[in-house]
Parts: sequence; C-alpha cells; structure tokens
Amino acid sequence: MSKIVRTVANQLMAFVLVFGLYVIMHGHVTPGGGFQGGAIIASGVVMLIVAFGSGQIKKFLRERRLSLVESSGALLFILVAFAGIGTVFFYNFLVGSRIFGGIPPTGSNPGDVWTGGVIPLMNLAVGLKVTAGLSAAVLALALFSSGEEMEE
Amino acid sequence: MRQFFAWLLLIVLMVFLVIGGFEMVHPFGEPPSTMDQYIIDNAQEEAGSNNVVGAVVFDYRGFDTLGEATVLFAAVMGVLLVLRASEKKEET
Amino acid sequence: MATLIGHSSILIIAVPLLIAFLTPLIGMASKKARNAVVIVGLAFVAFLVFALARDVILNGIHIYTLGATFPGLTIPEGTMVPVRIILEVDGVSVFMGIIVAIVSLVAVIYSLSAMKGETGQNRFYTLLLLMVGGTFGMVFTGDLFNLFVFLEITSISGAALIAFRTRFADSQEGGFKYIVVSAIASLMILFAIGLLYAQYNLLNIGALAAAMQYTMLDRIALVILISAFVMKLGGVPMHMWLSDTYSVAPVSITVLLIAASQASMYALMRICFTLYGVTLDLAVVGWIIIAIGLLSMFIGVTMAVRQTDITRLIAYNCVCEAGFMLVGLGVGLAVLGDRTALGTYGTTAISGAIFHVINHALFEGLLFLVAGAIFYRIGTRDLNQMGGLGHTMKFTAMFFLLGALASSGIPPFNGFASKILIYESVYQFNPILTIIGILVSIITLAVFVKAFFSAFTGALLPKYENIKEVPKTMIAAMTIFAVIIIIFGLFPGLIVDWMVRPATDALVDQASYINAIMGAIP
Amino acid sequence: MTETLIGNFPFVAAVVLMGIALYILIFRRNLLKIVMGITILSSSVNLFLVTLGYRAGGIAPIYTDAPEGPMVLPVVQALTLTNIVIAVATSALILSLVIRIYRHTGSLDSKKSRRMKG
Repeated sequence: MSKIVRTVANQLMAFVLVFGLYVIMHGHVTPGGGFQGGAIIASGVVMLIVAFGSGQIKKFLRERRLSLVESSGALLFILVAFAGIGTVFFYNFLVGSRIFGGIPPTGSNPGDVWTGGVIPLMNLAVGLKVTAGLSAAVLALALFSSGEEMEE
Repeated sequence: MRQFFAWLLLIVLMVFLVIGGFEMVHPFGEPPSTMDQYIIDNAQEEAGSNNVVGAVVFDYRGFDTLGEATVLFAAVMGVLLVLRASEKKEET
Repeated sequence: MATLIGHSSILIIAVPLLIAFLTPLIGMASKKARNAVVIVGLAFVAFLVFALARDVILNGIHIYTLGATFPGLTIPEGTMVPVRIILEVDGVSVFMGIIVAIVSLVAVIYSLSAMKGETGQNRFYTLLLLMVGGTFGMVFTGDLFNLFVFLEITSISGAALIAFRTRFADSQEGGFKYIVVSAIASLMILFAIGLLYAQYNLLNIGALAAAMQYTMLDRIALVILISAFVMKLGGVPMHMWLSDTYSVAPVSITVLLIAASQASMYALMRICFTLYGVTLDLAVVGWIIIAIGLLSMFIGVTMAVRQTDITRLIAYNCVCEAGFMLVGLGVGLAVLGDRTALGTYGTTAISGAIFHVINHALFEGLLFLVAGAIFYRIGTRDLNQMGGLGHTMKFTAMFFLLGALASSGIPPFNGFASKILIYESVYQFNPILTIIGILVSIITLAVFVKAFFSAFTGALLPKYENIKEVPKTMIAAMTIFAVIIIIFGLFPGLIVDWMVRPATDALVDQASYINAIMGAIP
Repeated sequence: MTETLIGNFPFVAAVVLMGIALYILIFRRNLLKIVMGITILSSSVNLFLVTLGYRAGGIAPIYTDAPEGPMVLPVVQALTLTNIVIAVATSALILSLVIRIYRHTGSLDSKKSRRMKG
C-alpha cells in the first residue's frame, strides 16, 4: 500500500487500541465486553496487515507468540472461574469485596466502573484471548495465502 | 433425480418452517419472560453489573462463555495446525 | 473426598479444558512433561468419573448449579424456574462418561508412539483434550444451549484433528466434510432450541420437560432435533460423511470421534426420552427411529461388503452397528407409554441398546486401532496390497480377530451380550426385525473374515519381510480394549446389573429427572 | 389473522433467510459458496434468536442511564453473542481447510476433488 495509507493506519492504530480497551474495560457498565473489544483490536491488527503486508507484520507479531498470549487469556479466564470453587464453580465471589465489589443502586443509574465482581476480570481475560486469537488466525491465513513459510 | 428430491425436501421444509413462523404461540413483541424477567430484576444486585447482557454472559451463563472461548481457542489452534509449514516425517 | 465428589461433575469437564490451555505453554518447555501432564490429567479425570459413577448409582441424580451460592440451589428465590446452567448427572450420563474416560485414555496412550516424529504435536494434544472436555460436557450438561456449545467444541476440534495429516488431500477433504456437516447440524439444533425457548422461555432440559405441551412448534423442533442428531451420529440418510472422515483421521482421533458420535446418540436419547417423554406420539416416533436404524444396518453392511480400504470397511460397519442401537431405542420408545409391554420387553430393548453403545465404542475402537497399526507399519490401507501380515504382527492379528468376532456377535465376546438382549426383546415386538438383525450380523462376520484372510493369512509378501510388530505403547492401548471386551463378554450379567440397568432406569424415569431440577412436584 | 401474519413477519424473514442458505448448501458445488451458505445459515439463526427476545417498545437491557420502558430479554442476546463467536471460529477453520484443499487439488469445485459430495 502507499505511504499515505501506511501512515494513516499507523496513527489510527493508537485510537483503535484505546477504543478497544475502553470497550473491554467498561463491558459491565455500557454495551460491549471482552468479545466486542477484542474484535475491535483484532480488526485494527487486520488493518495493519492490509496496509503493511503480512511479511512486514510478521517481523514483530509472530502467530506463535500470539497463540501463547491466547492460551494465557484462556487460562486466566478458567482460573477466575476456578477461584469461585470454594462455593461453586463460576461463583461471582468478588461481589461485595474490595476489588470491583461495588453494587450499583437498583434501577437506572449513572454507572460505576468499580462494580461487577469477576465480570471485569473475565472481560479482560476474554479480551486478551480474542485479540490474540483472531489476530493469529488472520495472520496465519494471510501468511499462508501469500506463500510465506510459517514456523512450526 | 437427485435434484428433484433435493428440491422436494427444501420446499417441504420451508413450507413447514414458514407455517411454524406464522403460528408462533407468542406473537412478535410479546415473548414469555419468566426466566428473563428474574434476570432483569436481579442482575444488579446479584452480579453487580449494570449491563444485564454482560451479567448473563459472564455470571448466569458463564459456563457457556467458557465453552465459547474454548471454541474460539480450538478454532485458532486448528487454523495454526492445518496451515503449519510442513511435516518432517518422511513417507514410509 | 466428599467435597471432591460434590464438585466432580464440573471438574471432569473443566480439568481437560484447563490442561488443554496449559499444554501449549508446557509443550514449549519440554515434550516429556507435556505428555506426562496429559496422561496424568486424563487418568485423574477417569478416576473422578468412576468415583462419580459409584456415587450416582448409590445415591441417585447428581446436581450442580454453576455460579449459585451452593450446588443444589437449582431454582433461586423469587421465581419458579431454573435460571443458571445446571449440570445434571444421572445413570445414563455417567455411563457415557465412563465410555469417554476409557476411550480418551486409550487414545492418548496410542498417540504417544503413533504420533512420534510428526510436527504440531503440541496443538494435537491441545485439541485432543478439548475434544475430550467437549464430549464430557455434552453428556453431563442439563441445559440445551450448553449442549449445543459443547457439540460445537467437539466438532471444531474434531475437524481440525481429522485434517491433521496435511500431506494428504484426503484428510483435508474429510475435515472439511465433517465441519460442514456438523455446522449445519448444530445450527439446526440451535434453531430448534430457539423454537422451544420462544414458547416456554426456558433452556433447562428438566424444566422444559415439565412444561412441555407438545404443540405444533414442539413437533417442528422435534423433527429438526432428531434429524440433526441422526446426521451427527451417522444414521443412514446422512451417513455419507462418516466413512470419508473416519478413514482419513489419525486412528486415535477416529476412536474419539466414535465416542463423540455416541455422545450424539446420548443426546438423541435425552431428547426423545427425557425432553419429550410420554407426550410424544410414541408409536410414530418409535417406528421412525426403527426405520432409520434398519436402513442404517442394511446400507452399512452392504456398503461394507464392497470396500477394499480397511478403514472404510470398519467405518461402514460403524454405520451398521449404530443401526442396532437405533432399533433397540426405537422399540423401547414405541412402548414407553405401555407399562406392561415396557416391563416385559421394552426396558430390555433399551438396555440392549445402551449396552451396545459401550460395546460398540470398544470393539470398533479396537478395530480402528488395529487398522492404524497396520498403516503405521506398511503405510497403506488397501486390503489388496496386504498379505501374510499375521506372520510378523501376531498381536495385531489377534486383536483384529477379537474385534471382528465381537462386532459380529459371536458368543464369548461382548457384542453377543448386547445383541442377544436386542434380539430377544425386539422379537417380542416384531419378529421380522430380529431376523433382519441376525442376517446383518452374519454378513458382517463374512465381511470381516474376508478382510482377515486377505490381510493377515497367506504367504508373507516379500516387500513386508522387514515389518516388525508395532511399538509397545500401541500394543498396550489395544490390550486395554481387548481385556475389557473379554471381561464384558465373560460376565455380561454383572455389567448389566451394575452399569446398564441403572442407566436404563434413569433413562425411562423422566419424573425423577424433572424432580431433581424442579423439586418434588405433587 | 392478517394481524398475526404481519406481526409475525420477522420470524418468517429469518426462516426465508434460512431457506436461501439451505438452497446454497444443497445446490452449489463451489467450496467458498458452501462456506457462505453456512455463514448465512448462522446469520438467519441469529436473526431468529434476537427477534425472539423483542418486547414492543423495549429498551436495551443496560441500566446505565436507562430511559423508561420494558427491557428486551437479555438471555437470547447472550445466546446470539455466543453463536456469533462460534460462527467466526467455524468460518476461520473452514477457510483454512479450503485453502489447503485448493493447494492440493488446484480447484474449488467439490466435484473435482475425489470423494466430495454434499
């Protein structure tokens, strides 16, 4: 792609990242959540792949490392679920505690990020996972169809 | 012959389903809501989340979400497995 | 220990998933550690399954409400219906769980040497564990949508594993077929779930069964569900994918695919017996399932006669054996409303079908492992190119004979034990069905005898003179199956009393399944 | 009668979309078109699920600065979200398989590959 496209993509990526993180971290207050925010960031990565070509992106984003990040995200998610097993698997044990423990007033309210118990943590884990996973899949498809050799 | 049967199957199925669509017991806009109304009323208190869909996804039906994350994980692993470079094992 | 059993139903599903997420990280560091973790994890899961089975058979249905304040809180205060996802483990579920536990252990042990030297092993084991976890989830869940999610996990990881050998075009096509078929089937299942949700605003199987009215929409949902699950288990109108996928996958995966198909069979049982139960037009639905079963038996065996590829032959035999189970189930379903008929032969037919599920998984698994062992050594699956292998691969030949005899229902083996139950009960329902079944069994025997003679007997072909017996771990994997087959064949009465009878009672007893969720309804 | 006909039109629209998808899946031989068929099928199911949860005059089920009015049903929205992610995963895997098949056979026609039917 031309230099203009590359520069614009480069600058836009910062905004895409910020917006994606916002959607992930406010998933329990406003519309959005881990999947949606992860998809936003992954689409930013796709934009970079389109602008720079998969060969360039490969130099600093390896699909192998991405898949490790994805494993860690999935691991974090299932560990948060396991943490509730003192009562029941998936028990929302953080509601009412110090971390994200606020309980919003019933009915319509302005919203507070410091609520939701484990939901923000799970949003974060899923966001990490979806970002890395979708980027890795798209990168692998792009690399393979452009004929680049992939690592194991 | 095969084409004919396929068409027949398709048409029968569609007529069946369209009738079903018109015959919905609860018309559009007035769904039954015993389970959902409980979630709408209690999500803020039980899950502490203003976003009720978020509460359903990560609290009430969190296990589905674990499954869904696993599906995505499996698919990414599958893509990387299918598109891996080459096999070192020689043909026997 | 009591806490462990209390949480065991979720641990059985979550531990394989947890290890699957860990496997890529451990595999980076050391291959041996990864293999050890996988085997130890699955052995732990198998231990939990057996402990849970004992508990369920002694103390009745096991309930686990995810995310509630305690596991038994199925219905929260202030409402009359279950809100959260509930795992409900009864006799049938735990019976299927035992099958999956045995099969997954054997598959991993077999893979250890069969996969040596291949690339991408980390991802192979990850996907294998995901598949095991998905199958456990399918059989243990008490929630329809959860069933759909686990079905998807199983089919996506299964499709990726079928395509594992990327150097063959066949495997890619097999994987493609499998995923297309499962995507269509599971989306239709989701549509049917939507139809049920639209009327009752429920997703829990027990609660839906309690509310079931059997309206027009319910009938549409039933038709869609039955056809989709028959598609997934390889019943006849949609059996085309089965031989193409089973024959090209690595055999340890094929063994797991059989277990996944049996999980679809389980889902079919759940839908018919528990979700709809006595509200069905029992005779009509029963006869439809019998018809599908008869067609599967007939077409499976006639297609098997024509095959020269050993794995395709066994795959068509799978279609045929699935037919036996469907016939048994159909007979049981047709008389479900009739107390006396159910007592005299209905439960026996269902027991036969359920017993045949585990026997099927065992002997077809053994046959596929043998076929894989042959492929591992000589690199071909074509029966015409084999010959005299029995001279050098003595154990393999013996295991093949054992599996073949069990599959054709010859007395001292387990296939006979379950087929006799089906024959004698179905005879009282309709004698023609039994005659067809016996005929099909005889043809199956002929097919396998032909295959055995062309592969293992005769003069040793010169090009195979250097062929050795397969590695010890592969023999060990096959031995596990063989020993269980012989035990089941020698003591069928014990197995039926301990495992099959509780499963049958649990399947027929719709009321207690509902009561476990909804509380005792007067 | 006509009122229910018009009122239930969203369900029928989902069913018609499903019919289009099934038509593609049965009659088209190109592998990419089969992938598209599956995607359309899953979209139709998603549409069906979302319409199930609609309440007349309903608002999104989010309490942050919520206006007055009944909330639409949240569970079906969660189910739809799940199904969307599953559809993405399925199509990613299926496309990689299609690429591999194309590398092996040089064709996207399912008749040309050896054992492809249906």
